[in-house]
Amino acid sequence: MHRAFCWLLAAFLALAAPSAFSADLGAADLAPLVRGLGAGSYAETEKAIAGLAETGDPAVVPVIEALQAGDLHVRKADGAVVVAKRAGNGYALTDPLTGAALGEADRNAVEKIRINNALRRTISATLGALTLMSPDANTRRQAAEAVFKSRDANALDALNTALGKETDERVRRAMTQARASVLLAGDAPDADKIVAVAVLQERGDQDARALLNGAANTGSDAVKDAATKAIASVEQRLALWGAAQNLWYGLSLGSVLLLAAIGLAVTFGVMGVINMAHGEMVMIGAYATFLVQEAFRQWAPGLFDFSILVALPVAFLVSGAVGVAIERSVIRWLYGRPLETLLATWGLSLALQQAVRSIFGPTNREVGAPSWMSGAFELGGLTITYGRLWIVVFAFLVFGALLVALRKTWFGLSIRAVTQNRSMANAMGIRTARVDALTFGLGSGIAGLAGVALSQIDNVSPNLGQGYIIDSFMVVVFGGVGNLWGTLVGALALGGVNKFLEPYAGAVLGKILVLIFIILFIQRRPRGLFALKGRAVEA
Amino acid sequence: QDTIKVGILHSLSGTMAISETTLKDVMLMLIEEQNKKGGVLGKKLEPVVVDPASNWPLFAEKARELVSKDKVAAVFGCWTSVSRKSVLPVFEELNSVLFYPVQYEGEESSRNVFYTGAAPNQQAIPAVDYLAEKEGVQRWVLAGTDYVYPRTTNKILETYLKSKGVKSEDIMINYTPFGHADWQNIVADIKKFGSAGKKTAVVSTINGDANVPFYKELGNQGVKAQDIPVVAFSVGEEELAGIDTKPLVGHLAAWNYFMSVDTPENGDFIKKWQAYTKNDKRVTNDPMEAHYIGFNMWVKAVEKAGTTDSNAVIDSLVGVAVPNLTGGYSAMLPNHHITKPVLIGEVQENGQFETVSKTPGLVAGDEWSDFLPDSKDLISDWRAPMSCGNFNVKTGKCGGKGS
Amino acid sequence: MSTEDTLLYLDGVSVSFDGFRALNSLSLVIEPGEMRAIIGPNGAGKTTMMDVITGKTRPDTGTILFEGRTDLTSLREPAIANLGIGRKFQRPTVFEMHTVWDNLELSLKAPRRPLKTLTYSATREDRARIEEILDITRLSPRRDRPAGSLSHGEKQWLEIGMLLAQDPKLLLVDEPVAGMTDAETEQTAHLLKDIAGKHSVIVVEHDMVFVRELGVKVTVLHEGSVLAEGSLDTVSANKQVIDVYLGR
Amino acid sequence: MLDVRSVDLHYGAAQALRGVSLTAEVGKVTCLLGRNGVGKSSLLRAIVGLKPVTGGTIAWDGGDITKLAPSERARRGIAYVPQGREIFPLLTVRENLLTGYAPLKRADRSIPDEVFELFPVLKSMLDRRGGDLSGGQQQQLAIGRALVTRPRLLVLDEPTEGIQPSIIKDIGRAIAYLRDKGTMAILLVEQYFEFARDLADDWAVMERGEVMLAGSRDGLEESEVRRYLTV
Amino acid sequence: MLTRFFLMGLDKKAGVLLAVLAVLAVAVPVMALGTAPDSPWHLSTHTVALLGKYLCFALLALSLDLVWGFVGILSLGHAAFFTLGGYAMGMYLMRQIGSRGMYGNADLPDFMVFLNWTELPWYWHGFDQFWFAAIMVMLVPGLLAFAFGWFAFRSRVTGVYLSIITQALTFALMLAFFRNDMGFGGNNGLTDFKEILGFDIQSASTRVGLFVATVVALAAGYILASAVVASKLGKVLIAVRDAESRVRFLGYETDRYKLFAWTLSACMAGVAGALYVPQVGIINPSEFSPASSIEAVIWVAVGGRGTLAGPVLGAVLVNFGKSYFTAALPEFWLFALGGLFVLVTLFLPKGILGLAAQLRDRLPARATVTAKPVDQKGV
Ligand SMILES: Nc1ncnc2c1ncn2[C@@H]1O[C@H](COP(=O)(O)OP(=O)(O)OP(=O)(O)O)[C@@H](O)[C@H]1O
Ligand SMILES: Nc1ncnc2c1ncn2[C@@H]1O[C@H](COP(=O)(O)OP(=O)(O)OP(=O)(O)O)[C@@H](O)[C@H]1O
Ligand SMILES: NC(N)=O
Ligand SMILES: [Mg+2]
Ligand SMILES: [Mg+2]
Repeated sequence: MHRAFCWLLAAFLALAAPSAFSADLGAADLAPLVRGLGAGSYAETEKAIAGLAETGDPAVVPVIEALQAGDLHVRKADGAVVVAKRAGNGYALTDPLTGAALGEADRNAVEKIRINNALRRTISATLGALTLMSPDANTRRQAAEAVFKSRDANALDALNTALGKETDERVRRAMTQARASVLLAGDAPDADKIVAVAVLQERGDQDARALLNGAANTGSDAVKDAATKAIASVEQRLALWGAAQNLWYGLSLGSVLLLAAIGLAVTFGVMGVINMAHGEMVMIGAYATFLVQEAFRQWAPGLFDFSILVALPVAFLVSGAVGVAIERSVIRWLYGRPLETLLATWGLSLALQQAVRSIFGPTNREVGAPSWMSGAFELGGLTITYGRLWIVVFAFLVFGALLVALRKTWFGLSIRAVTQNRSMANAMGIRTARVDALTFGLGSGIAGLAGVALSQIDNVSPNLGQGYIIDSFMVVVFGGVGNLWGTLVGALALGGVNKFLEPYAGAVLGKILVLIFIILFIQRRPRGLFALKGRAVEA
Repeated sequence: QDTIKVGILHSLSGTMAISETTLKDVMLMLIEEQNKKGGVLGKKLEPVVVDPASNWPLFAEKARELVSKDKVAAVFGCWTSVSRKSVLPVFEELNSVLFYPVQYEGEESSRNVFYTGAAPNQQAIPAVDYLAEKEGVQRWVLAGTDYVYPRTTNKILETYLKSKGVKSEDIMINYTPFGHADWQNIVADIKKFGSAGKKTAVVSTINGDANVPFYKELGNQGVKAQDIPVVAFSVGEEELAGIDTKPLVGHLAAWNYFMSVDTPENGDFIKKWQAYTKNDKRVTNDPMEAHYIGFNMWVKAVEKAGTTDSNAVIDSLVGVAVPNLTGGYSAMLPNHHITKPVLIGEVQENGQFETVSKTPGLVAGDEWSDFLPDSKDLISDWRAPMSCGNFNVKTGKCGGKGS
Repeated sequence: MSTEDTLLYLDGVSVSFDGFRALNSLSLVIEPGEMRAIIGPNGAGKTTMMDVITGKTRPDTGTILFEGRTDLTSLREPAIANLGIGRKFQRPTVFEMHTVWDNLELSLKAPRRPLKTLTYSATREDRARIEEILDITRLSPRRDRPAGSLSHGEKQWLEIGMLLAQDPKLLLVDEPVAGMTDAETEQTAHLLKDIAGKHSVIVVEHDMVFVRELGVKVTVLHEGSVLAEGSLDTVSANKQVIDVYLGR
Repeated sequence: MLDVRSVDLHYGAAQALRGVSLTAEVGKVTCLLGRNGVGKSSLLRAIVGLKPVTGGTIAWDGGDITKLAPSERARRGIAYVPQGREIFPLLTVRENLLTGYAPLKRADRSIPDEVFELFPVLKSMLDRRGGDLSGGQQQQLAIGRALVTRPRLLVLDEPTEGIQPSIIKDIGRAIAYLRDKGTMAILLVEQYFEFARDLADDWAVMERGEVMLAGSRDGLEESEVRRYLTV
Repeated sequence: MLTRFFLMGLDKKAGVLLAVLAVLAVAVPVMALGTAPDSPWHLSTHTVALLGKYLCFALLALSLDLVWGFVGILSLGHAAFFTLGGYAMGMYLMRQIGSRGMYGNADLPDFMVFLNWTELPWYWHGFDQFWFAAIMVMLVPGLLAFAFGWFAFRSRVTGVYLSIITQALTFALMLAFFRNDMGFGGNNGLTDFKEILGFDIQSASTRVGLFVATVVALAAGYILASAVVASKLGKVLIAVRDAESRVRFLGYETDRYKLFAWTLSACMAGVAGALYVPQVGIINPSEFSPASSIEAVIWVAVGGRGTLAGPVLGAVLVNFGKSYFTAALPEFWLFALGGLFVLVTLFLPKGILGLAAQLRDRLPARATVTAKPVDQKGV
């Protein structure tokens, strides 16, 4: 989120910039250079960018940003380079340098200036060098990072000037590192390079290692030496963080498994229904998310970031309602015949998949991530993606809520009484039919919630549920049927084991090993991790 | 009354429905179009659709049903290589015709199968060349789903790269199971591999469902195309339709067709397709074009032969050339593969690809890879008198290596 | 007396469940041919004791010897059963899908190994014995009914019948007359008395009339260990027994 | 008053009750006797609604309850202590007792003191799982649980089975006490003849699915009853 | 003695089923080979292959019912045994291709050449001999089942726990066989077979021969299973299903009983797989997929669990329905099939074969034996 936000801010400030820095080079002098951007081939565009960059004029920043954003077009009529933004059926045109409106144009009247990866790299580097003096600290830091990546020797002067004026500590550090990167990649004197090595060693991440690697291969002996030592230290640090990173991956995979399984822990674990349609409840939740997002795209695109929050209750209710309908029409005839539920829910799962396929088509549907769930942040040497972080948080929230609902409420007590002895519960005055329907609805609704989360990381397709059903059963059974804590620990354990094995065994073998682990584990604990013991179970 | 039946053998349910259903629809559209033009040999075409349900033995069973019970003149179908392998003996036994529209690993040539998708040399090798030349890539991650197509493609690429002087330590190979959903550490590994100070790219033969979570993870972990580009052989417009492509702009795919290709034929095709599906957002993709080409070739061959009889059609198909959708002609080669242009495209924000490179001419599909030791001496030519799918140029005999 | 001469010898047997002591250093000796009645408050550990003897529950500490030499604590349930220890459960558990007849046939003393049962066919004696047991338990009219359809009391009888069919050396009978009419109770007492002598029997009951009828040595269990032992009259006079068990 | 009129009941093809009629009045203990398998439990299941009848009617408090679900009957004040205890095995003792709240209004939800007075052992075991208790303890719990619902018709199926003598005496005293409160009808199935005799105000004796004898305490000959109970 | 043993399980239902099989064994060859292709009585190879496939599935369902219906072991991994049997046969068939493969390599199957293998892995040796493969068809699934069962039953893994680890087993096998490194052809599996015992695998007479072999195997399996079930051992198995621990207190080593039935069942499944492969022409790891095992469970449930004849009927009917619907209603057949499953559960709680009994006493709600509440968690 922050990154996107910063870019927006940067763009905004940059747009405001021309008036602030009334240029020493007039707009008129830049115009032919700008025109050159639209000359045709990638190579020519690249040359034009270089030309613009050479001016060092902040006024070119918005032009290049427009190019980066894909807004820069050539007006076919006169070859002028303009900023064109969608407006109705055509485009609204503005002058890239002055921002003056140039009227509207038909879709076919302009042609987009294309960029490829090579150009994108040039653009980033150029923008970096140009925005090092931006009034906004964040923009300057971004700029420094861009220079760090581009290692563009031309930016060195700008960097030095900027460093001289910089007051913000964080930005300073970024600029120092950028400078180190440029120095190390270029042909600076050894002394400078060795200082640079030290700076990079302190930075200590993969990018730093990449640079140091380069230096260790090409530099003079002294530099090589320093770089090799620095690499060793960086690697050590990275290894440590790598272990932590793997833990995080395990936690994050575990929380996905937990989310997928927790609804099943209710319908299967508590109610004893071998619910083969569980995956489809998850899928329905994901499609509900899709529909909510479509509605937002249609009617309130500005509020798109909130769509997920709306999708949560909607998915819960939709999946829950489907669950209640299934319970009332099918499952309720099958209590006391748990095995038949397998057959019926399998049938339902086939039909639900096909229904969704018929309604929404067989292909994937796009569910977008709100900005606050996109991207990643660095925590020391850890890269933590926001999406995963929220899923972890969400999984634990759902788990906690369900635990409270089942343990501490009258409804929870009725559920457990009904599932343990339906007819006696009925004789005690508990309306078992209602409890059954609501319980199945609850489990399905939770599956729907899982669907919202999974839509963020996986395909939203009719097959979505199929991918989780087996894992979910494994988790619930591994943890011990009927024990929510078991489901929690089971999910985290399986996630952790999987991620622990993956680096050594690879994904395929890792998964096989996890399955074998489950088989062996069940031999040791035939009723799962959190086995209920005693007469109560055997009775 | 009297019709010519055409079999459509694509999974409409199960794991492959996601890809294959579209191909069934495009076939129905093409047949409808053809019927509007009066059919073939004065007869209307009648599609026979069956659902092999992503189940490989069922593919063979349904193929047999189409050919022997429904007596179809030709079958258009299959996606995965294993489904093709499953039906192949059936087509050979019953001497019927299959058009196979998907890029595949090569190493096969059957008299009864016409391969309208890309062979490895029509996709993988040009893509790698592009990355090496235009992006200066020196380090390679070959990531794929664990099955034969990626394995073979990667084997070919490995040999090819090494022949170009790439060192072993600059190649990382990684396989994942079908439907792999958790890409966290693999993406992290890729980032790590890419931080060795050399320009790195990922060549992805990841297939099907696994792609969406893969790209979502790439986006979230901030693997930018300008830093570590990913070039995919199994990701087309249809797959991208399920992903938010903003973070993925610039990643690449190599195909023989992109929906964004600006030719009149393609514009027409897209318009018809969107009208047919009553959805102006429906996308087109490469295997659809392959069916378009294959179907038109078949029609042309049948008219040339004046009959739907398999032997006659098989013989007359070789040499048939029809327009493809990228502004040229594709011709059926004696090895039952076709000529195609190779396009490299970059992902755009709108889920389309923008062509950044196109081979100057057409590339002929090479069924037996020149980069595999056991197949480099083999060629295929189904014309008389050779009429052989695995002719060994060293021994001068038909039948593979011979012994 | 040496342990060799005993049929069942329990010494210092303790069992606890999550910290709750169900048996507390329990010691008990049964002679060959002896019948022993065990009484004691609900939760005293009577059933748990049977669980421990039959291998259902493993004791935490203590010795259990059968016929003075076989250590039961290391054997699995079938092995213990095959030594000749049969059991009737407190809560009747029968094979509900099998007919009454089949329930008895399965219990009948016969080789227990799979290949033997695969080729088994009932001999005339076997059938006669089953008929006899059906008679004793008055289940003849129900012989072809699935056991699941029996009433609670009928299941109790069937359990007793299954125990008889096994013809074990030691019978562990947990509350045999619960849910029986007074007349049936009396009859059961006779039945058990007949068995004793040839076999050893441990009976757990709360029905004092029945226990009196048996007229055997009584052991009172309380909180997992022996509180009193002796004739029914002696123990009934024990103040502690009255306090915790018999009431006033 | 409970009024059962010519009830029939089948298990599949087998008939377990034939035209059974029975009444139970508030403030009285009605005792149902009979040998094993004559249909006593079947009749009780019909009364609490766990087994649908195939003929006849059951009325309680003047309303016809023949077709009501068990939970609705519970809400009309019918509580049931089944044969075989039917404890919720994985619920704690406390939770087992709490299930008795189901038919109660929120304000009435508490566990009556008499439960722990009668069965002190339950108090010390509140946090153990019901299924772990010994047979007799479970039986006590089952009775306690029924009392939590403040029943007006208490249906007991062999409540003394497996219970130690001192507590049987307590249960007897409790039943007498409940009867004497005068707010409750009590229907008791019992094999333990003395126990039943001491408590019963009214009798009924069953044989092969039919009521053979019925009447009040003084109207019945003990020897005649015993005749139906011997083999 | 032995005949008596085998005949003792046969009742009227068995008679009908065996009669039907006998008719098939005679009529199908006559109709397929003895009639002109345009005769209305002619059976096409397509139909023969289909029937053969159904009967292979029937044998699989039968084997599953033996453990599920009679011992209460719900195996969600029976396809593993079926597929292993299939692979054993597939390996034999691959070796028969000889140098007729694409690469013309007489020593290595195509896929090995293709992936640069230089020599035949040790576990492929012997499979060029039919007798060896035939033994492996039963031995491999049998051994796996024995080892798996030995541990699981000893550890007293029961109910869903057992079901789920059987599922884990087959899932693990699927992933393993997908791996090209395993040497079983990876995802593509084994295919493009040429001949079996020297007969052209595609010829009509070979197909008919395979069909007859399947009928014979199914009949033999059925007779064997009936005999086992009707014996006292069968009664012990049923007792184990309903109250395992009680059986132990009677002195039966229930582990051994379960192991016996389980291993026997796995061998039967292996034979079914072995007959399946030459008739469908391919064996591939997706046969290991948990869904295939679940489908087999469904056939049993549809036909009637615990009846032996039911599973046979269920397998044939469901698969016939699948064949029919996938062609007749290609886009909607899942509704039809899914709906069928739901309806069967709701209205035919004992499966199709239970229908008769159900009609007899017309009062399904009053099933004489109500399941014990504990059953709710168990499987
Ligand atoms: N598996 C178990 N887990 C927890 N507690 C148990 C378990 N088994 C027995 N207990 C406890 O051990 C004590 C002894 O139980 P046991 O069944 O042996 O009593 P009993 O003497 O047979 O009583 P009763 O006369 O009521 O049948 C009881 O308090 C019971 O709750
Ligand atoms: N679930 C059932 N299915 C079939 N028949 C049953 C079932 N329950 C009871 N019966 C039969 O109904 C008859 C009456 O049984 P019921 O349980 O009412 O007897 P009871 O008088 O309570 O006997 P007990 O004193 O043994 O408890 C018996 O013949 C019994 O076999
Ligand atoms: N041929 C393929 N893509 O499987
Ligand atoms: Mg007890
Ligand atoms: Mg009763």
